[in-house]
Order: sequence, then structure tokens, then C-alpha cells
Amino acid sequence: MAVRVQTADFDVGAEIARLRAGDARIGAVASFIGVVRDLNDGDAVSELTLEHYPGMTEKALEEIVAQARSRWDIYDALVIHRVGTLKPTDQIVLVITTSAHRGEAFKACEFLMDYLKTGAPFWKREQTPAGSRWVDARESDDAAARRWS
Amino acid sequence: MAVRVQTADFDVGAEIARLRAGDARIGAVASFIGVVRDLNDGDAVSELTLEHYPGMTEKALEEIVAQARSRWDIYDALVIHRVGTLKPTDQIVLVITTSAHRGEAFKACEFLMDYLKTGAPFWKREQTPAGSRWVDARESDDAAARRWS
Amino acid sequence: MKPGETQAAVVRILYFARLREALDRSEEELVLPEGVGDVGSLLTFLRERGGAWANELAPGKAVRAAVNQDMSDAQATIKGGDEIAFFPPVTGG
Amino acid sequence: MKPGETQAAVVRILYFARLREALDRSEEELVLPEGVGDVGSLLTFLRERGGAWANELAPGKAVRAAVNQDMSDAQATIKGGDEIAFFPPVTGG
Repeated sequence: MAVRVQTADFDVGAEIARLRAGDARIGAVASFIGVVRDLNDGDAVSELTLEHYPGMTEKALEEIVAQARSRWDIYDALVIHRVGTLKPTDQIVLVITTSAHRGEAFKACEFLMDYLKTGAPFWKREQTPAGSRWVDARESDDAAARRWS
Repeated sequence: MAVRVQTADFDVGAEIARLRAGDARIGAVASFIGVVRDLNDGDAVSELTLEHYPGMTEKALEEIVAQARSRWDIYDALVIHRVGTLKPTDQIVLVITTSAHRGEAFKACEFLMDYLKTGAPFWKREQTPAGSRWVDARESDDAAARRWS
Repeated sequence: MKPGETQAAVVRILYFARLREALDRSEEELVLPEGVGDVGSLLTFLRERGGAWANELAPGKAVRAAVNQDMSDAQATIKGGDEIAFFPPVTGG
Repeated sequence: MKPGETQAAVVRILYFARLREALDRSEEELVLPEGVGDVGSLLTFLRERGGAWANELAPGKAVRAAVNQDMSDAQATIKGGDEIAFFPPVTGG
């Protein structure tokens, strides 16, 4: 399955091994891990809670993976996104792409992250010393996603 | 140490964990693994041997890492490159970058790979059914490296 | 149902994140009022509930919508049986 | 060394990959001949050995050079004690 939404943590090494699965056509594996930072918009963050839209989230992610496959010459792609309550240094999201060549693997991986940021229904709420707040969407993320269109 | 040239294999999960080292400022970890393919320029490849220039190789890689650090807002970077004889599906090279944000991590990681491909003294010799041959440098790699200048 | 009767068009509406909290509601079933045939007119209808509804769904507020789990704009048509969701711009990744 | 004598300027030359094989040599020490003060003139000198040296180092062949482990071009100056390397374009990664 190319897409997983889960509360459990993930093991990047094991996921890369599983995705490669001994396929000797693969010459390039690009991956990205998004991690909870202890600081956001200048405030200390002690906890991050991810809400999502069950059903639509998986559907949106699968559509984004299908787009990446049609745009770039990749063999496979994996997206894992966690939901629930996380702490600083916890892993949030993993994207892996495999290809014969590095350019396609890198572009597909970055595309997946950019599209996921603006097109998949997740919402972050963070705990700061001043209380809990919803994280605002960033114009820079919209701009990053527009690069690909 | 940001740079390692070794015959031994590497463990991407362990290397990412070591590079992150609990640093809660990190929000983004980009990584790339180059792998031996069983096909190159249309011919089956059964074995790949990597020669290098001991001393200069490490120096060139450290200079490339220093360039990446000065160009992008990254916290850390790691390059591991194997030498010696490898088989299809064996890992050749690992690059990891950490940053607060994904754009910088991705760009620094891709830059490191592009520069390493054209600026670090490694040479590949591959075993094909027709015999052993030195791999020719690719104009596409030069073009990829020129993108950054 | 007797001939001549019209079947009530019922939609399911979901609210997420900041909207869910402000409206104090994660979902509801609604019989589509006469003349409400797209996302925009549904928003107008909900806004007329006043209070938090008027505030949170006010024109100019960044409200996103999905119809049957596809991102949709104000012109997207809706009909009985549809699942419609309203939420703030997404912030995953 | 007596006053008036000049010390021989010795350089170490390394060859890698295809060049190492074709020239059947991985390294040598060379007393820099008179007038050989940069990478380009050293290449010309080596080429004059003829045979594989003339072929492999012919102008137009893709030969790269490093002086003291820094990538260098034909104009790079060389002097006694330097480590100079010749090799094909690199193919790592």
C-alpha cells in the first residue's frame, strides 16, 4: 500500500528496505522525514496534535501519489503520515520514492511533500506556554505547491 | 564526521538517528541513497568496482559539504560513499541533510549529490557480459551540477 | 412514498479543526433547503444561523470545502446523499 | 647542498582509473624538467614519452588534473614537493 495514516511511529530504514524489495532496476532512493520542532513562529512547542479527515485523507494522498507516478519516471512511492498527539523530535511524515535516476526520485519526493502540505486534510494544533492554538496555513506552502503546476 | 569513505555497508536508519541526535530544532530530514543497478547503458551489470583517490576524496567531499552549509540553512549534513566491489542492489552512497524547513533540506541534499557526482574523485568500473569497462562520465551530470552555479 | 411526493434530500455535513471547535459540532445531517444546490449556497444558508456560524463562515474567512471527499469550490453542486465537509486550510506534513 | 647548486624539484605523480591501467602505472616520482612549471607543460612533457602516453594524454582527451588534491586546470603552477594527479572525469555517486 502506497499510503498509510497511522498513530504509530515508523522506521525509515525498514520502510526503505520494504519499498526497494530487492528491485535491481532501482538506482536512486530519495526520502524525506518531517519532524516535530520545539519552536514554531517564535514560540516554544511542547506538544503537537494532528487531526485528519478519515477516508478523505487516504484518498487525497493516493491521488497525490498517482500524480507523482504520472509526472515522473519513478518505480514506487510511499507516504506515511502520523495523526494524534506528538512531541518535539517525534517523526510526523515519511515520503520515499524510488527511481532509476536521482533527478526523478528527488523531484517526485519533493512534489509529494509540497502537494501533501496543501492538498491532504490534516490540521495541526500545538501546545505553547500561552496555551493551545491551531497552526495557520503558510503562504510559502501554497507557493511551493504552485511551482509544480 | 560529516564525510566517510568506506568499503563497509551503511544503515540509513541508524545514520539518520545519529545525525539528528535528538536536536529538537530539526523539522526536516532529506536523504538520498544511490544503489547499484543491474543495467547500465543497455547492458547487464553483474558487478561494480569503485576506485578512489584516498585523501583527495575525503577533502573534496568535505569541501562540498562546507559549500552546502554556506549556501543553505541546514543544521548538519552527512556523506557516506563506499569503495571496492559491489553487486546490484548494494548501496553506494548516502547523503543526509537536516534543517528547520524542508526546502533547504531538499536543496542541500540534491546539491550534495550533484556536486559529488562531478567533483569527488571516484571512478566506476562495471562487469558486463562483454567484459569489464570503465563507466563514462555523463554530460547530464555536468549539466545537473551547473544548475547550482 | 406516494406519487407526487418529493423525497427529502438529506446531506451529511462534517466540520474539522478550528471550525469544528468554534461551531461546537463535528457533523450533522441536514435536509437541503429549497434553492440550496451548491457549496456556496449551503454556506450562505449555514451563515444565516448567526452567532459563531456567521462569524466562522463569513465571506473572506479561509474556509475550504470537500464534496464526497474531493476538494471543491463554491460552485460545486450538491445533492441528497452527499457528504460535504468544511474546514480551514490544511496544515499537515 | 653547496652554494650555487640548485636542488632538484621532485614531484609525485599519481594516475587513476582508466589512465592508471592504460599507462600501467599508479604513481611515479619525477624530477621536474627545465621549463615545466604548470600542469599543461607537465602533460606535454609526459605525452612526449610516446606510445600509450601520447594516446591517453592527447589533446582533446578528457584528462582531469589535481594539484595537491585540488582540482586544477592546465594553468595551475607546480613546484617541487607537489602531488599531481591525472585521471578521467569522475563517475562516483
